[in-house]
Amino acid sequence: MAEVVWGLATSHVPSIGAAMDRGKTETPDWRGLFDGYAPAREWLAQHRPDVAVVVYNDHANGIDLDVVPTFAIGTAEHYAVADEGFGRRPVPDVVGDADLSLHLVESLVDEGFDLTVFQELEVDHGLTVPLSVWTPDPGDAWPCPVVPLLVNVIQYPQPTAARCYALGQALGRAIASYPVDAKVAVLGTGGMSHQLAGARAGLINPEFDAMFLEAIEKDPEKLARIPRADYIRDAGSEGIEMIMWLIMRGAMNERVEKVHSHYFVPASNTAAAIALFDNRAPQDA
Amino acid sequence: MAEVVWGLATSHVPSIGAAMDRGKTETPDWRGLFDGYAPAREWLAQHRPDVAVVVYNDHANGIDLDVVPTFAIGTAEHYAVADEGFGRRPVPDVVGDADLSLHLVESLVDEGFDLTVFQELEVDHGLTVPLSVWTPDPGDAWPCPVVPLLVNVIQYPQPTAARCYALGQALGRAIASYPVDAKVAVLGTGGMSHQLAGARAGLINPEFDAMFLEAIEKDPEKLARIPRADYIRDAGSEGIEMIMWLIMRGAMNERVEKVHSHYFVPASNTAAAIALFDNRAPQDA
Amino acid sequence: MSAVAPSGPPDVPGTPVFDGRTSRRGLRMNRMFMSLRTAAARERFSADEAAYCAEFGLSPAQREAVVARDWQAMIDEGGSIFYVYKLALVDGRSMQYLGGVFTGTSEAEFVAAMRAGGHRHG
Amino acid sequence: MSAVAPSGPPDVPGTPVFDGRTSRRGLRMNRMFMSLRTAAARERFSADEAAYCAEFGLSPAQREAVVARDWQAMIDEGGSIFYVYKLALVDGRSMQYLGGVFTGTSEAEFVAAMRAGGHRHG
Ligand SMILES: [Fe+3]
Ligand SMILES: [Fe+3]
Repeated sequence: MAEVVWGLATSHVPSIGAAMDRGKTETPDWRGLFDGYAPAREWLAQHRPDVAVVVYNDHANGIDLDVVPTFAIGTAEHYAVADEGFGRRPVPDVVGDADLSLHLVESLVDEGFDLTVFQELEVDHGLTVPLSVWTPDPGDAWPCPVVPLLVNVIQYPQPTAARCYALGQALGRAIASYPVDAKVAVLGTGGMSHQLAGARAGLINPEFDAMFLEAIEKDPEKLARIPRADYIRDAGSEGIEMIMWLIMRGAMNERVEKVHSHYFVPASNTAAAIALFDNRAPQDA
Repeated sequence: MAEVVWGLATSHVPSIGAAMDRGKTETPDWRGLFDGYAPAREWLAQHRPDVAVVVYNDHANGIDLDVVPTFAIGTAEHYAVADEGFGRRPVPDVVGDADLSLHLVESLVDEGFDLTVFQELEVDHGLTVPLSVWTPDPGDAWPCPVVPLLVNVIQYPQPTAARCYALGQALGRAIASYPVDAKVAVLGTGGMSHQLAGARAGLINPEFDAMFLEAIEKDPEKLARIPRADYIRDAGSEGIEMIMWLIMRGAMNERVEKVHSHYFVPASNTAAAIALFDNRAPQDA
Repeated sequence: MSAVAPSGPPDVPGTPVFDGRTSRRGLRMNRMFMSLRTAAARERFSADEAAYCAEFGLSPAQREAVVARDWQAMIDEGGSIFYVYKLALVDGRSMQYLGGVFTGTSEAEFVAAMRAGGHRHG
Repeated sequence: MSAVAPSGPPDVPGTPVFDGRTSRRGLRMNRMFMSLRTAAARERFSADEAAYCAEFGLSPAQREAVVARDWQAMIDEGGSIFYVYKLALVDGRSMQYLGGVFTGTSEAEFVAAMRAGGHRHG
């Protein structure tokens, strides 16, 4: 049976990918962010999973606003990296795992999650930047196949934090029932606090972010109880995307062990963070 | 506040629409079906709602298999009638009710239903045939605006019957909270037993259909407990679309009053039925 | 984390279940079928069926099934009946004709069987 | 049937919330923005911006906002920031530039404010 081995929460700001693609990770603007990634990357290089589920959202690249699914999952064998406007990122295309995808669809629909199935999908920075944060030099291929799990965080009403956490818990049960002896990683992406438009553009809320970083490890239920309006008020209209971390966290055990976390301001207009959790911590009896 | 005034369950077989469009409703093949519609149509003509929610599925016309949502809702002001291949049906386009649609999206996502929003949609016989069953001579316009609610009944895993019934109940609560003094009709479409492909093509199961017709009125919870596999086995691989009736029924009161029902075999390859329920029956204290 | 196994697609003899795996197999073919809703597409298809199939990326087995009008093979190769039906319409065939094909009878026999109450379940 | 009212889009001063109604208003404009991902589309857009906008069915107010690069008006007219940003990219503008526009400062000032910890909440 499959097992969730680790969970990684990480921002997916496009400029993080651009800084890597353009060799700017050592500049004064960026060094503080990438230095903070180093311990996580070292640990991750020693803990390569067989497959990863990446929870993310698209940004006007792979899907448009004609069709807005609350939760969607890719079931393809291959996901091309989208050209977001001026050439695609110089990173490998993403290999899918259709078998796991189809298992997850069946499990999650059985459990009453109303997924939308994407049989084809181009993936944007929301998915590729987290892969780059994890694996800065993938060479010809990312470390493992990927199942994309998309969340509507752009158009109100987004799913509630509670619904995201519940989906994560069901995802954990679904992975646990996958009849393949596979080590599974789960990535929750986006955040931290930021707002791109309006008079509050440039908003950063380090207190909220610190609370969230602490609670995502130790008390995710608390975060699941926060109403959407409070996310938007406290973390900014785009900071609400942190609800995607709750899907990752829900798929993990009650007790996880923090391997490393790091918080950095700014990644362009955003507070950025990484938080890596080992799912093999001893559990309470 | 809005109120569900009636619910109509009806097959949406394309040949029913074709028989009407081609003036064949009095032929020996069809008279038995259309005669059975008459009492319902008379009552419906006296009970015109302000808006109708039509629960249906598309059949390779408005949406394709690239994107398969479990539950989707249209939020448009206008839905063109699809050309399914050889000219569109000679019936009016469908006027939407974006305000009600957006209210339903917010209410249902708040309640943990993971809807997909269709901002544009062409509607096929799955939606227009039920409107024709209700209103044979619409003239220039259908009796009222329509909100389309789409269900994946084509690609396994379909939502469970229990999930459909729960969605219907949430739909009822959402309609009840709509702050407009509107009379709302709900149509559940599809069925009854039929199977189009495989060695069991032509399957009809009148016993199952009779049980379903009785229970949809008096004991929908019983139908909600039936596993998908049993629907497919007993009602045929396409008969499972009867789960859409449960969404209609869930939106109604515990006690409804049957105005009329009629069962007919065959509408081309299908057992067809109509069942009309008044939602203003006295309730238990 | 407790494991909850999905119930899985039902296995009912004589009943093709169009599940996620089938849909993946048939994706391109079903897309081709759906394209046949326009007259322009039907003309191009009829002018050179194999080329039209190739354009949509059908597998050789799918292309052969389409060109040979092997309706059962189209279903086996991942066709959804609602999509396959679009091809039947191009040929002027009805769903009753397809019902006859799937059950090994003529269209007239299939229609007669439906009028007699259909193929009884069980 | 008991009534359960939706919680409704939050009302936070200085914070545009892209809700369903906004998305309906902006649908065509956002579609136009998304189209600008290809070089061919950008060329056609640049050759005659108003005509390109008309092709996508933008309202007069939307078209004027686009042509005048009135970024705030684009948001007000239903633009999603992620879609509006595609137009900024056409102009070689950054998200920091837009941040300056929305907060009434220059790009340099906005970048400096971000480096200093961003605009603090509260
Ligand atoms: Fe994002
Ligand atoms: Fe149907």
